[in-house]
Amino acid sequence: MEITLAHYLVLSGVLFAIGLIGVMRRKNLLMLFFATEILLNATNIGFAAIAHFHNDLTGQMFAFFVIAIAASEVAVGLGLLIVWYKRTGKIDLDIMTSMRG
Amino acid sequence: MFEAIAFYLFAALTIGMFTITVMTSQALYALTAMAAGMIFISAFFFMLGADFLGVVQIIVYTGAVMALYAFGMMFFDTTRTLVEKRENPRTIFLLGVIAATLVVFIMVSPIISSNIEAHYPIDAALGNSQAIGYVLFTKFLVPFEVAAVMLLVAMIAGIVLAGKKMDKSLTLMAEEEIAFMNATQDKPQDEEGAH
Amino acid sequence: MEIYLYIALFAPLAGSLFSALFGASPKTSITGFVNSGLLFISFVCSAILLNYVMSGHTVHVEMMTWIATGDLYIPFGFVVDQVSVVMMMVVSIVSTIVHIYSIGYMDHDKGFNRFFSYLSAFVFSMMVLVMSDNFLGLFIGWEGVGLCSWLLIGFWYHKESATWAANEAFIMNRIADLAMLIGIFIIYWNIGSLQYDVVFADIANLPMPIITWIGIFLFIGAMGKSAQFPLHTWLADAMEGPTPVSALIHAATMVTAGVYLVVRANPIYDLIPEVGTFIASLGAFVAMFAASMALVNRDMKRIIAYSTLSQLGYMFVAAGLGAYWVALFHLMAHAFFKALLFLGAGNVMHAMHDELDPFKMGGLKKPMKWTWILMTLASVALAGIYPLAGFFSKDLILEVAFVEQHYILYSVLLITAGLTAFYSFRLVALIFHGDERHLEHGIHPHEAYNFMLYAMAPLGVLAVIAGMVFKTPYYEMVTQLLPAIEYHIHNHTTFWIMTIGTQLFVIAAIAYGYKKYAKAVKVDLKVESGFLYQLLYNQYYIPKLYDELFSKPYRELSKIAWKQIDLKIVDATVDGIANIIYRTGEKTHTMQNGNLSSMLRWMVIGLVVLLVLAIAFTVGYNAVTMRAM
Amino acid sequence: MLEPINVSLASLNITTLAPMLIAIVGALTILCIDLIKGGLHKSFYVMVSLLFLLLDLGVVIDFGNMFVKNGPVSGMFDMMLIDGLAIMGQIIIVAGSMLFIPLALTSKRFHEYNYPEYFALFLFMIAGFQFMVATDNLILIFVGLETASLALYALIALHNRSKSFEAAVKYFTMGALAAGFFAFGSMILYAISGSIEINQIASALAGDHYANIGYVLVAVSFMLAAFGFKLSMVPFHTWTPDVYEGSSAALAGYMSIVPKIAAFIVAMRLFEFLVHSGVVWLQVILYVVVVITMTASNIWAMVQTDVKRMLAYSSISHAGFVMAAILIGTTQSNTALFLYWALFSFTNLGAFTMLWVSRQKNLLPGQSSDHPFEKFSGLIKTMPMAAIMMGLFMLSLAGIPPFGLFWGKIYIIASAVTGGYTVLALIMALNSALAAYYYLKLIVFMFMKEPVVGYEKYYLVNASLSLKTIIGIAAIGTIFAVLAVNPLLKVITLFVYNSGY
Amino acid sequence: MQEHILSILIFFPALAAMLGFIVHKDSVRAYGITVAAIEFFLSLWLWNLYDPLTSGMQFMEQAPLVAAFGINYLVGIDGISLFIIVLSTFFTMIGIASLTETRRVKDLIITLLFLEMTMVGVFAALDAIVFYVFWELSLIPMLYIIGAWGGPLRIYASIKFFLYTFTGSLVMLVGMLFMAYFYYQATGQWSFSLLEWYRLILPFNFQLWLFAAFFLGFAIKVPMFPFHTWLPYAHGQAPTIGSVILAAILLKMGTYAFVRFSLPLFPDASVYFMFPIATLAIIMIVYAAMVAYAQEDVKQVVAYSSVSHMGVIILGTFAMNVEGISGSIFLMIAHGVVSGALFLLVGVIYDRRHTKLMSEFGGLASVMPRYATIFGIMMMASVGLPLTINFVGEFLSLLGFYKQSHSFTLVAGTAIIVGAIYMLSAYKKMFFGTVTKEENKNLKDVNKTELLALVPLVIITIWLGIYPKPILEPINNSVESIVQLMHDKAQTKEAQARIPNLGNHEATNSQQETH
Repeated sequence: MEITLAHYLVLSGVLFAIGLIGVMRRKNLLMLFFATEILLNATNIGFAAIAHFHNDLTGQMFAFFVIAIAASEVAVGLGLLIVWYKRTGKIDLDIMTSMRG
Repeated sequence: MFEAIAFYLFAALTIGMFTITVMTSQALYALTAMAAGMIFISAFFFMLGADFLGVVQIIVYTGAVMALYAFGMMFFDTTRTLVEKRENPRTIFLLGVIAATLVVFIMVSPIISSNIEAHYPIDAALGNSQAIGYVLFTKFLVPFEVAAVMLLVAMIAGIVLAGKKMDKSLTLMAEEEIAFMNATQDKPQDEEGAH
Repeated sequence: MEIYLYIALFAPLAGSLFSALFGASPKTSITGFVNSGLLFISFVCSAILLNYVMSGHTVHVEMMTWIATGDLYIPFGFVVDQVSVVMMMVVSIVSTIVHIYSIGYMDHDKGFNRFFSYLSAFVFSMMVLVMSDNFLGLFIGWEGVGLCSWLLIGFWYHKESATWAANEAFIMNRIADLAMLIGIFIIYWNIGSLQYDVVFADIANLPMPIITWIGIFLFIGAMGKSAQFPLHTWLADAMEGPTPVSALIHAATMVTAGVYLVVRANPIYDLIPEVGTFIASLGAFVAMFAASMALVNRDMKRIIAYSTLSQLGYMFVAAGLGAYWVALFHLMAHAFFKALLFLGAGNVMHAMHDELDPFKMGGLKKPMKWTWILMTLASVALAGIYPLAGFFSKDLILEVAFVEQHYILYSVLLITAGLTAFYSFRLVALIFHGDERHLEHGIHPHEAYNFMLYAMAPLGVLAVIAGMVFKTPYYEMVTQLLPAIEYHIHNHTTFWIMTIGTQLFVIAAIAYGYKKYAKAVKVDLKVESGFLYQLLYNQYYIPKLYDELFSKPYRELSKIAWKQIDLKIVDATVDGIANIIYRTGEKTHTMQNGNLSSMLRWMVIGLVVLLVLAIAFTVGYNAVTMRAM
Repeated sequence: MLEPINVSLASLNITTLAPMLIAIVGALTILCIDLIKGGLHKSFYVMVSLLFLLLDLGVVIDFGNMFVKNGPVSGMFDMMLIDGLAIMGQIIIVAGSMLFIPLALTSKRFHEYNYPEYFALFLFMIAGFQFMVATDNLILIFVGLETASLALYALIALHNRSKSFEAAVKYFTMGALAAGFFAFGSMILYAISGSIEINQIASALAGDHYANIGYVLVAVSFMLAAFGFKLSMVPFHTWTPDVYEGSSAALAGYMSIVPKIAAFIVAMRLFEFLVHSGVVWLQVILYVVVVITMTASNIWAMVQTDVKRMLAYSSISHAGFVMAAILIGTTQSNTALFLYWALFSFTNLGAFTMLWVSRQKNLLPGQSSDHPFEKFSGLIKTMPMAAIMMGLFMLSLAGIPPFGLFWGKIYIIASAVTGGYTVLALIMALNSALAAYYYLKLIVFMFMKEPVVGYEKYYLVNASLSLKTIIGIAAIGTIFAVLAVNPLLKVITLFVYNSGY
Repeated sequence: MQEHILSILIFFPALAAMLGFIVHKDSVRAYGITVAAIEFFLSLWLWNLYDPLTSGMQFMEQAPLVAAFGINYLVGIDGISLFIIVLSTFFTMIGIASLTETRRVKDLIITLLFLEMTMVGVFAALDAIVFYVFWELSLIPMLYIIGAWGGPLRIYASIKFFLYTFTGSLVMLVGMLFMAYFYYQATGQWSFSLLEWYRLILPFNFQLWLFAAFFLGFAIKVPMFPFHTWLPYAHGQAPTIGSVILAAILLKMGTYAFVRFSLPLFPDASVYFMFPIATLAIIMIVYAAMVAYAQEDVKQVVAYSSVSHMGVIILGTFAMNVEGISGSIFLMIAHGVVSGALFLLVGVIYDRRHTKLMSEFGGLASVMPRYATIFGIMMMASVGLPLTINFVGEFLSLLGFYKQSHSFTLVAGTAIIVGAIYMLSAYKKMFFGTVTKEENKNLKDVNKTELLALVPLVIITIWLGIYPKPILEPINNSVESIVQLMHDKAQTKEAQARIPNLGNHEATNSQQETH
């Protein structure tokens, strides 16, 4: 039973789907951000696996930069969340509907 | 065989952890589960020979990101469970499942790769970190530097947004109020953000 | 000679414009005199031209280009030939007289100046009509007289009936004018010109059906102007206009334009005798039909109008049978005595304060002796008693019908002659004889101004002598242009029997009418409530029929077209499309509900849809390529 | 083993980095100056930024000259790619930014301009966009994109009121999702081609004749979703109106132009080779997306009650319109894309600036947004010049000749005609008619209604000389666009054609 | 200066309008009249310079605009456009001169001057895009005029007007781009020059599609049934000046464009669509006349009468022979004069009574005799009485179409009947009868300013009715060249048969000289 690239890609896809579900169902902004991390992590597995099977470093590089991006996003996301929380006292996204239509 | 066992084990663990992250109503559980999931992911990296990536994964994600989130959680006082209103949970899962199925459907088909050649082949003789170093500082030098800028931007943004100066909004204050505020303050607080 | 032509033509226009200058100001007699003078000049010039034409010349001028485009070339060209000069004479004589008469008749009217302006404009249009050397020029006059007729019928515009009648006349004429235009179109596209001389020279080369269509369409045009059935109703209603107008336009000149057209287009009609027969038949029918309505009518002017209609029928019989010169001759004679009759009626109306019902008059011969004499004279002429004008012209038509062996037409016309005599004298009797019924209404009649009577006098004279004196010179002159066919019943016995018989028949009819109405007027309710009487009295219910059949449905349809079709279908469709788009916006923009969750969901949905499509395509694609392999 | 790598400096072509470096250095300079001497007036920062941008622009234009002579240049291990698209993209980005930055000089004080960091972030953002367009490496695109986006989120939030936070959070969250899409899409592309450089992907795919069509399509789906978000294609557009409404009018105007041109250039690089290689699916999908984006956003724009939201939907529609150029994928259509966007920049910036000058600090009594239509009611009576300017921009946006956008519009439609997309051309034309309705709505309010008593004091409150100058420039650009079209067309065609598009 | 007279004519009003912003609002009316008068005299001068015997374009000017895309500023006139230009300048002058007290008169006059620029531009343009630019641009001043100075429904009316025409012309724009593309395919160069396009012979099925695209744009502008419903609203709500210019000039853009674009570019398609279009035209004639008859508002009567008359114009245009096309062009001018005058007249009474409902009037002939007279003359002109300007056009149009179809012309000819019906009944309702309303008893008759505007129109109406030659001759020459062009380009048998060959038109010309 050989573990092929497909295995990893399927895993990546499933994790990505889990992330998507999280993104869709979360109302707590903080936990919503968690879900976006899952998305990026899912792709990272894929990249690493592809790199492995193509015997190519590029995939690993991509994953590396994805991690960097994820980290930066967390910083900005939390910053935004903090001002929002300071202003409203909540991190529930359902109250965020002052603009619509 | 070992590889297979390890793969399935970690796959199950990762999926389980992330499922908890997504499904639990306790922020703390979610955070913990995610941190665990990230570590399990790094296991894949090691399995795939991407040692450097595995280390970075653990340090950056489990170390930095999780710490940041934990800090955030404390700030937001999320220990009290947030009652999340759910509309159409079925739709959501349906969409998720469809997405997963579709992706999987494609992914299981073999990649017909007749002519893929590695641009930066992994040299078994070279350690992973070294190899990465080579590539990173030649080919990927520019993205690397830009990533640095990005982190700087993120830092500045984070600091500025979370800073105290945001507490009073000049945007919403009348001009007279701003003038009054500036007069009463001994020292303008302008540098604060940059520090 | 051209100068006389131009003077004859433009003098009335000058008069019209002159009066128009004073159009809005109160009465100034000067307009009346100037216009009458100008018309007299026109008459004199016409006479000079007549003299010139009598000697076998014609005058043909082209004033200027009117429309020229493509191959079409239409000038303002005028021709004075044997036919048009007759018309010119008739028009200028009658109109001069009517103008002078009107100075008195319209004396107290606020719109005195306006009236003269219109009247002279009419004369100008009529002159254009008769003098033009091409069909479109004729059409100018044709429409011009229509306009003036509209203006003059509706002259007393505050009267609903007058304006209604004016519009009716105009619109009915327009129906016929359309046919005439079509006729002109056919001529143009087949011959390439509208000049009489060119058309008449080439007409024989055309295929028969086309000539027939030309003939038919032109005649339909003539039917409108000459009020032939079924376009006749406007003429009786047109009597709402001032009486001089009726005399000039609706008796002497304009209504005869149709006859003139047929006479003018004789080269065409000569080629299509079937159409001619139809014209004659229609003419005969109208003659009798109109006369029958005149029998019972209670409106003095309408009676005369029906009589006009009837006489027009006569003319068409002649024209239809190819006796163009006869038609034209009757046209001329009729113009004189019918104008006289109308002007007389005008005097009576003046005297009776615009009362029109002869049953409310009676015994007017005492206060209005001259009027009585003149009207009687005119009636006698109309009835066709020797030696007055009517005898020579009208009986000639009977002879024509007989000679051409259209015995049915002949008998119809003969009967009509009797009817004509009857209603004419019924009218005379009712007005001038019997009890002075008008006294009950507190009216004290008086004779018209002297100068009005003097003005009428020439017409009286003409009504007497026109036939006797003019016939021979007229014949000689006109037949230079028109087919010279002498209509003589060669069998002397037959001739005399017929002539005397007709005369006796007519006299009998006169006597009957006179006897019946001269003394006391008995209203025979039984007769009056009878079907026939009602039928005639209501003009065969034709006006009602038209109203029900055309006017009302048109009005209703128009309403439907606007309110139902235009607003509710056409416009609503446009607005509907706009509304659908806008509503869609209103309904769907709520998908932007501001909730981040649903925004994210939209993104995922988008992705999933793309993925579904991608997979579907892949599967399909693979299936296709597999099969291909 | 470890061989020393010899890289000659010349082969690196370090100058390809110059424009971005200028922006980054500018940002750092601002930060340093702030360290040394705080409390400087915003006008100082504005001018400093402007100077750096000017330098930046100068270098880019110089690149342009070199490009005309030498053709595309790559540098930094083929990471940077300076071709015609990159140059034109950078010109639009930098020039657009130069028009935007003076908008900070309002007469009223707004929170963000109190921060020197605001200007630093702004310059970083520009550098990010410049990186994005000047490469065909997906990593650098990704990193550049994120740099710019993160800065942009902060810029939005710095306006400092709840709506702007809301906007920033929404934008951020959706952006994170889109980033996930991008990463996943790149992953699949990498999987099937073994490369993350677009030209190599293209040749790899062509090499195996699209054998992995399923993978390609899935990858394209993810990429479409990611760029659909950036370019606000329906249904990935939902952030646009909210974010525009939440941010300041100036920034909203900026967002409608600069980030999108960057994304367009990437989309051009990424999708056009696919369109050309006969991936029918992509043609169909793009077709549908373009049509839906144009039509739906137009329909939604009609029912808006706030001018800024209306303009947001309108810019979605314009983006859809321009997306058609990518679908058509001929040299002419790509030229049209740039022409359109250049002309659109002027007009749209003008329109948003008009909103910006009339921005009051608090909501109008009885209103829930900054720029309800009622605010502009009867403007022709109270402020005729302002009304005429705004009317001018609206007419231009509606595509009424001879104003700016008309020329872009006909060129795009013409390219659709030439490319064989007749029905698309008709749909585009009819959509212009739909769009005319809502632009007209504002004109109706301004020119045909009576002023609402009490609102007049809120108009032009924010005007200052520099804002007026910007409006003047935008107006001149809009009116006399016709004179610029021919040279623009020539240059753009040259650039696009020589870049191989 | 002569070489640039067209450009001067086009841009002078716009420039003057800009400067008009500076003029004080009390004097702006005089300023407007002055400018319009100068413009009018310039156009008269143009007429004077125009050589009526040449059939080609004159006063051509060319300047590259977007050379890379083949767009040039290309203007020039022939006999067809010359008079419509003169008509435009004339009506702008008359319109401004007859302005009564209006709110914000300065804005109005500036708008009118801009409008004048666009009108002259449309008729002078020989480049499709330049044409399109002016065509669209003309919508905006009109939109503003209706929307700002109109009646209670003005906003609805103005938006409807704008969007409807805009939609149509966008489709037309696509058609134009197609046309340019075909030119590009044929020659390898982009060009929007009409004269260049004339040289293209397109395949039949392309012609059909392109014809349809252009048709939509033109038909909405004309407006042809069933695209006419914007017109009653626009007229009903527009101020007098708006209606006057709309009816007199703007509608003519559509019919003019048919002659300029549809016929010479797509002769085969024109012949192919001749009968469908003639059917529409007949529907317009009869149906609009019926609707006009049902109206209660006198302005709507005139508005629908416009639709009806435009039907005749369309019919004449699609007669495809010199008679018909010349007639239709002449009728454009005629209808411009007459309907313009009628709208002015309606405006006169509206100013006095602030109502246009016919039931509010009655018996005005006795109160306002001069008004009634002028109205009567114009009504009769509208009805198409000979020796008025309308007759010449109507006659020629119908005459022309008779060549193509007898039965159609017969039905279309009912125009002269149904036209008389609604016009006379409207006239009767307003002017005849007795004065019943107290308000009407003391109405003032037309005053001097109004006479100043109306009398010239009356004079023109009659003068050109009697002596149309100065206009008809140049039109004829230009039309002949168009017809010949169409014949030469025609490919289908039917088109060749239906479009006459004037190969010998030199001969016919000399023939006419000898008359």
